[in-house]
Amino acid sequence: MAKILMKGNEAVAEAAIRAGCRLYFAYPITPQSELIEYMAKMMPKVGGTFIQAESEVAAINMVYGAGGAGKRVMTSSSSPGISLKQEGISYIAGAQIPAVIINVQRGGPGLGDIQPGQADYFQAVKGGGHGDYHLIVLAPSSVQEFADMAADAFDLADKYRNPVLILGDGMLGQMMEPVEFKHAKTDEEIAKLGLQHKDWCIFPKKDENDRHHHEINSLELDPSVLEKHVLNIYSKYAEIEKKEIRYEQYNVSPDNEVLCVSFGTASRIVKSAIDDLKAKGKSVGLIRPITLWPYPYEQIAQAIGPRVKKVYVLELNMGQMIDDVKVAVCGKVPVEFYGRVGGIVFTPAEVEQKLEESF
Amino acid sequence: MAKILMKGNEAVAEAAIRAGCRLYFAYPITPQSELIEYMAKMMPKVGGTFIQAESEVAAINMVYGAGGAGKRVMTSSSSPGISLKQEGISYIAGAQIPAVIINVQRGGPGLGDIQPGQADYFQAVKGGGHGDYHLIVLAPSSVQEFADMAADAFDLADKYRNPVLILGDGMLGQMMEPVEFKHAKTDEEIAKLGLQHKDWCIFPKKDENDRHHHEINSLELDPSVLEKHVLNIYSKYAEIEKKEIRYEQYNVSPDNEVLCVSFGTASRIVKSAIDDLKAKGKSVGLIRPITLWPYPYEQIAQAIGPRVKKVYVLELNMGQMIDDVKVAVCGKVPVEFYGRVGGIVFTPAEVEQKLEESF
Amino acid sequence: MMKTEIICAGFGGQGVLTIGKFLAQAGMAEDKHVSWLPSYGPEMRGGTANVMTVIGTEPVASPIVSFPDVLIALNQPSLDKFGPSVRKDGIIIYDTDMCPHGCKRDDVVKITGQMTTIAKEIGNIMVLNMVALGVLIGKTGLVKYETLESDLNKYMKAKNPELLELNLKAIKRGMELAK
Amino acid sequence: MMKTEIICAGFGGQGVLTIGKFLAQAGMAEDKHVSWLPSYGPEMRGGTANVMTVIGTEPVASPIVSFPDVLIALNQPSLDKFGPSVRKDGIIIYDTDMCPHGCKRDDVVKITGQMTTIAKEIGNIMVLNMVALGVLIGKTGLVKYETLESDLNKYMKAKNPELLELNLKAIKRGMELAK
Amino acid sequence: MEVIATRPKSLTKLPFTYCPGCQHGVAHRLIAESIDELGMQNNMTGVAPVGCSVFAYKFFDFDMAEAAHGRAPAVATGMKRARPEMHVFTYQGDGDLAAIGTAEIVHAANRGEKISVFFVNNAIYGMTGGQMAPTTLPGMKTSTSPYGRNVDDIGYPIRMCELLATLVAPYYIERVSLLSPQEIIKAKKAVLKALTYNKEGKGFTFIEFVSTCPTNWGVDPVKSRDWARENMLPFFKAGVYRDKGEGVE
Amino acid sequence: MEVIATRPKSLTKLPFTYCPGCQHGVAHRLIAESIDELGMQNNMTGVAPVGCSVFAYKFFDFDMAEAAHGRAPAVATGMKRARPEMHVFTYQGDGDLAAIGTAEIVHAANRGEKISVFFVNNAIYGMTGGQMAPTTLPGMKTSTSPYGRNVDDIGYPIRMCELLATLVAPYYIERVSLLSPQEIIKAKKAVLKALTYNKEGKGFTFIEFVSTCPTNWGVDPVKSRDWARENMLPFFKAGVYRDKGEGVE
Amino acid sequence: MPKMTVDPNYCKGCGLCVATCPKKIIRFSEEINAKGYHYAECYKQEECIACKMCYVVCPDCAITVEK
Amino acid sequence: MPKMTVDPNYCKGCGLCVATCPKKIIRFSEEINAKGYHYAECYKQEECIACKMCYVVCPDCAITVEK
Ligand SMILES: Cc1ncc(C[n+]2csc(CCOP(=O)(O)OP(=O)(O)O)c2C)c(N)n1
Ligand SMILES: Cc1ncc(C[n+]2csc(CCOP(=O)(O)OP(=O)(O)O)c2C)c(N)n1
Ligand code: SF4
Ligand code: SF4
Ligand code: SF4
Ligand code: SF4
Ligand code: SF4
Ligand code: SF4
Ligand SMILES: [Mg+2]
Ligand SMILES: [Mg+2]
Repeated sequence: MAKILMKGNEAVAEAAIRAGCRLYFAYPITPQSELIEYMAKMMPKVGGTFIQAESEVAAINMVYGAGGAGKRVMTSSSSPGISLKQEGISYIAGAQIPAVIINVQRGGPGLGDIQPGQADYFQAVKGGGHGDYHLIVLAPSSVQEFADMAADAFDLADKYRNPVLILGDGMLGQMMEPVEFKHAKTDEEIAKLGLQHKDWCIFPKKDENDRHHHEINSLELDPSVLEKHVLNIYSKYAEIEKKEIRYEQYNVSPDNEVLCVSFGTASRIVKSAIDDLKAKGKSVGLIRPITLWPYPYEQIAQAIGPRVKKVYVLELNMGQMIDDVKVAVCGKVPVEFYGRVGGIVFTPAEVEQKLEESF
Repeated sequence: MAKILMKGNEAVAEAAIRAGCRLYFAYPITPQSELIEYMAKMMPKVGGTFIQAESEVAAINMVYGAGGAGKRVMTSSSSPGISLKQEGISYIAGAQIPAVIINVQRGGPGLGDIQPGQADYFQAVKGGGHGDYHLIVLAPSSVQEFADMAADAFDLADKYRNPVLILGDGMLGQMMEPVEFKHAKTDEEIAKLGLQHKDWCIFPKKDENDRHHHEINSLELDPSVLEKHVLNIYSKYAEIEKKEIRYEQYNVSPDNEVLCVSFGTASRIVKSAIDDLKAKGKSVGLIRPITLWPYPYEQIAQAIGPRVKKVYVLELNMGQMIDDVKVAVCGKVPVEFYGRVGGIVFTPAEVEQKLEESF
Repeated sequence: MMKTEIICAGFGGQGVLTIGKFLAQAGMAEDKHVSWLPSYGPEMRGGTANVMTVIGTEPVASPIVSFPDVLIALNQPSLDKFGPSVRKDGIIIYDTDMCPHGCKRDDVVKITGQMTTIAKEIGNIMVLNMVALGVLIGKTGLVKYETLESDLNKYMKAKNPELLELNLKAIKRGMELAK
Repeated sequence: MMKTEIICAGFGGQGVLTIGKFLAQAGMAEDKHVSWLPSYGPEMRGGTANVMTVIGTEPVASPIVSFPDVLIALNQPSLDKFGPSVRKDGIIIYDTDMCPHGCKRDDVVKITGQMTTIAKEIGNIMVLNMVALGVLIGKTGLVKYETLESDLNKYMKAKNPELLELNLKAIKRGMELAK
Repeated sequence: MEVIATRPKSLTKLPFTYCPGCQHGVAHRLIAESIDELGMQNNMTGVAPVGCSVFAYKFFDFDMAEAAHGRAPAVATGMKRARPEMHVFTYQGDGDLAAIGTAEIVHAANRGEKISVFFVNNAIYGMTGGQMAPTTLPGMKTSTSPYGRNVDDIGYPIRMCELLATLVAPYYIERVSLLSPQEIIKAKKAVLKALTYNKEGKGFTFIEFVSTCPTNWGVDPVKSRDWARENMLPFFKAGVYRDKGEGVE
Repeated sequence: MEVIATRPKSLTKLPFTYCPGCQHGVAHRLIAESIDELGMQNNMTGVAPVGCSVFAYKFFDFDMAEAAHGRAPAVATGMKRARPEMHVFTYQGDGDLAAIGTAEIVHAANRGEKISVFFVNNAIYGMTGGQMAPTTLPGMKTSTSPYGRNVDDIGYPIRMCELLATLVAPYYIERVSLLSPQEIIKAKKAVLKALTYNKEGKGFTFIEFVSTCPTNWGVDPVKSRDWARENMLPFFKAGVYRDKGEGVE
Repeated sequence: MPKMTVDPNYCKGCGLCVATCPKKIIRFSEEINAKGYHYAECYKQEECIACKMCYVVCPDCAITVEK
Repeated sequence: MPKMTVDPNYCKGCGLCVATCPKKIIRFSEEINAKGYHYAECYKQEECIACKMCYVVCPDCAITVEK
């Protein structure tokens, strides 16, 4: 299929539909509104369900219901709206319901502004909701990757019965880049998907003898039973941490004098700064975590070359992922941070200068 | 004043009233309902406002309004209800409104159960809401401390114009222990308190010439201005990190072979395990962070004695504070974790055995 | 360093929580460290209620009692539920009227009696819990009768002098039963 | 390794976003790396709209353009806002009809003309943006006229053949202006 | 000899966790009986609230979901839209539906979601121990209105049937009571009708049960029926507020 | 020569950020004029919503708060309870008040909070670029109802005055329109009355303005008035739905 | 001849059937069930008219009526 | 004698006053203001009857009427 020029918000929506998503519930918010508008336009055409919920709270609970019925379902919002979904997200994780959530991040805290930011890292990765749980968190850095992640997200959600969050931002949502789409699932394939969860989901009984009584639920008043339940979920998480860590290495080599760790939009900028420094004969490597949870702790540790003086964490926030990097680096070398906030995206020149100071 | 036997939920409510809290908005939830019921009973008696809000979302936004009007205001809930408050909390932090929030934690995720737990550590400390902000987080470990923290929380909130969260749990809320109360603020003192914020809060104009136009707000569409705003808040945070770190050392000495880090309810159990081990001639120290943010990173690092083989983190969750401990320990010695979940509180015997394995 | 862990359990409405509260209050009055932790939440509904009380010379680490030194059981389900967890050589106090099947353990001290009948004799089945309390202090001397009496005076004299008298009588009857 | 960063700005409704889109589309058709980032949100309301377009031989790091190589300004506020940030020796293209006060800089190449007038002559003020686009490619050859033409054919031939013609004519007039 | 009345098929064998005399059990039975009679069990699913009836997902013998407090209508919307072939209902208390869940019930009703909502109004928060509900009566004492609900300070009870009847989409709205055999038999008719419309995909149906909470009212089960009759029925008037099937708009 | 009409004192000098011909500006002016006339400015405070009128906190010349989307009535509750000596109002759009803020407006009204609510109904989400609102008309095309609002799928517009009038506590509820000088003058009377009741601490007052959104309707300012008259007024009937001051219950 | 039976495992002794039975032939048993309730029982089966009123009011579905 | 004046800094040229003025003495100016709007102006002050209708409909409070 030929490349087309598309906004990230629309590309990820199109990709979700191609991945077999036929139910979408959301509430408008800048800078993700093109996503909901695209779904409003396309879902009816593919016989899917689009509902503009009365609120983000309602939307995430509609997702709980549709996901509990075993269908591929998605919601999306931006920072403040994602905060409103936290109770629902905790329920979805607790009830082990597959679902995909997209956060097109904007500047915060509070109403903040509508420009891009990455200040929802903690909320996404450490759990903004109550209780012990994890979301699988994917962080795209281009419109193409944003789109590709949709299918990936649904597969992961189904495979592990866990909600998956795609952590984008206003820049990825609003910008157009050339994007190429994968094959669109056929109605047969989608029908098959609808059956994969019939052993636990809300599902009609064939007949009198079909005695199943499924419960979509996160309540368990007996502590010892609840503990078992949580431990089960965590053994699932252990498997995810073993199998699903994704990251990119860029210019990582034994000559690196600085190793950068940066994700999403921020990492694009860092890459071009690295190129410029290379031209100047200065070797800087980059690890770009693609899964923010599970997090590539060991991969970061191993990427610290013999000549690395410093690990530099670059984020569009006041310093959130840096905690995880510190845990990964574990004192081997100093960890420094550079970030911009308020919706400001640092420039390659700015980053280049910062990195150069480390030489 | 003589000691009286009181539930933690009631003690902290009484202490808040004595600290000059005259506005309280909340929604019932187990195991914190005695708190709201106590407020319902007492607020009318002291001429204060008690409102059972239609939801936790409404309650936190009522707090935003009353705090924006410069008065001491409080809300409380338990885990799921606190998740619903995350958007509002981010707004309160962004608008720099003083307020006190109490989380009487229960087992999660989702509806979970109503037994004690500590699985909202991440949410409380890393920011469950969107954007860059911090709550000052206080973690009591006894009914007396729970009560004492109320006054402390209001003072901190007023001093730094920042929301303060007291992170309790179902055990502290439900159990009775002897408690002694501090002096109750007089109406005059409370009236004075009501004036301290008049330079920025919602406040009547004296007359035509009184031209003030205060804005209680977290919105700033110009990224460079929003960035300045966030940086201001963070310079405030830097000061808090310098001045307000609170922690307790228990049996910390150069002979320690194991150093424990544990907070709140969990730390009580750890203490008695430490006593038992001491009797057996085994030296274990404990650092109990009292402020979970700002966090006593250096204090923990310094407490690692020469003979310490291992730092043990004990929480009533799947391992949340351990990340901060790892950052503090920075690779000096191995960091291990022990926890129980689902509302189960580990026993002294259980902890003792775990710790003994490290000798 | 001494510590006594007590569980009082029975049907909601039998006043088991009060037993624990009076114990803790008296312990506090006698300058001991105390804690009191009730079962709470919907599971109480209809079902059984219980309270864990700890009285000791050191600060109470955990108010949660897994292996009680003393169990007061005012109905069979409670006796069945908590009986097995009582420490070896511990004390089990139960009302034979409400616990027809009794308790099989022989590695504990059992003090029993038709406490409901006694309460009825005294004139109000509501004082059943005080009879049990009396048994406990009569047997263990954990807190002094005088302390309980003064506490009760504080709380009930004004409100309900008759009930106060019945309560005190019930405690005394319980203490005799313990002998 | 070549890269051109363009900002197109004007009042909402002047079609500045479209200039950027056609540029990016053509760049993509010519196998270049491209990005397109519009101003968005309420600030658009009533005020000015702008779009940042990057076309280059390498992947685009940041679609955000702080110091454009080329500025197309279709009104005075836009010229005033972005004019100063244009790179030394960069290009500023503006419509003298809409930018009466012009631009003071003399360290850049300025290409101006009564583009609104021209658009009216062509027969539809809506093609003002295409005139400006023509000026840009006429001056820089950033993308080929042919590429634009085939793209426009794809999108408009069916829908609106007349407008298509006007657009192409406008682009050509712009290219002449650039000479 | 034949059994003319016994536990309906659509209930599991599990004894209810409700207090003695709590009318939640009667409401459960009426729903289960109707599902049996309409032969809907195989395609049936429901959403339990957070409230005393939180365990409804264990009591009904078909797939059930347990929703976050107040969000049952949103969850049901998701379920119904995902599996239109199934019949969906929510079961909610007054705190769940008329307080925290206000937006969700209003908008599910306004969209005309093809679900049935069973609303048990006992004028109090039962599960959490007797706090004030939006439906708590003027002057009524609860643990959070210890001096009686002060209408000058916090207003009057909310009447959900009347409120929802201002919306165009709802197909059937009726308030019934469970305070005597006769009323229960009448209530059964309403439940049957709601589920019939549900089966036929007619639209949004809403039944409010005026119920009791002996425990938190502190009134024994038998007397609590009279208390509700004297205090609740005058304010919460039983009746049909909408029935498009019978031309009641 | 004397000035007989000019910018009211209670407005700051800041030009509005609204689109040309947007009636938000008129609503602002009516409120500001009334505050001036009633001499309430010194003790006045208001709550801005999230919506096009998000910057209302900059436009009114007294202390203002900016609330989270839909929560203005809760914020106003907190402000009024904290400073009863002050007069509090909220200013909200239809998405803010009738969608995400449904629970907050219903319960603030039901408590009878002594505040005024000014509700600007333009049948659309203006700020975010023209998505469907709960008040969007049947068949109306918006960016999230691109094929027109399908009432069979998602129901009909919500009429907030009618809905709130089912509650006992509200003191004054009226719907007015801003589509002609005459209507604007009538609207002014309603605003004045609401703020008078507010000043007297009478109770909860609610004014709904049937307004326009030329930008997202894609209709020029002048024509948009006719569009609203033809399409909105028949469904959103202007009138007094409650006025305890004049015995309209 | 009609028969009303109460399942002690379900009965909570709420007394609604006792109060409702037109024939007043339901009472509380001497024994208590596992939950400690004195459950209901029909002590004059022969007088039962199978009107089902007891079943209708029973909140715990403890009653079976046969005829 | 009445006088109607428009403040160009506020006017957005929405045309509501133009359409509303009973005397039809309001028009759009040739010039555009900073925001690019052809703002309104009264071109026949002498005919103004100070009815304030223009002020009443002006959404941007751009109009002052004197008399
Ligand atoms: C978000 C959240 N808030 C509060 C609670 C606590 N809670 C559980 S049930 C309930 C109210 C139940 O009352 P109602 O809905 O009337 O049902 P009832 O028990 O009376 O049948 C509350 C407040 C919760 N579980 N979750
Ligand atoms: C929690 C949250 N959800 C969504 C948004 C995005 N948002 C801002 S304004 C708005 C709707 C505005 O529409 P309306 O209330 O009708 O006001 P109008 O602009 O039409 O005057 C939305 C959805 C937000 N800011 N916060
Ligand atoms: S508390 Fe009330 S509502 Fe809940 S089960 Fe008991 S009686 Fe029923
Ligand atoms: S978008 Fe609509 S409502 Fe918003 S300012 Fe423009 S015209 Fe007014
Ligand atoms: S069926 Fe009728 S007569 Fe027989 S026991 Fe029941 S209520 Fe009494
Ligand atoms: S109504 Fe049912 S539960 Fe109540 S006493 Fe009779 S049989 Fe038992
Ligand atoms: S005051 Fe009346 S006559 Fe004069 S300009 Fe305005 S509308 Fe026209
Ligand atoms: S109504 Fe006001 S804004 Fe509109 S054109 Fe006239 S003066 Fe300008
Ligand atoms: Mg209830
Ligand atoms: Mg609107």
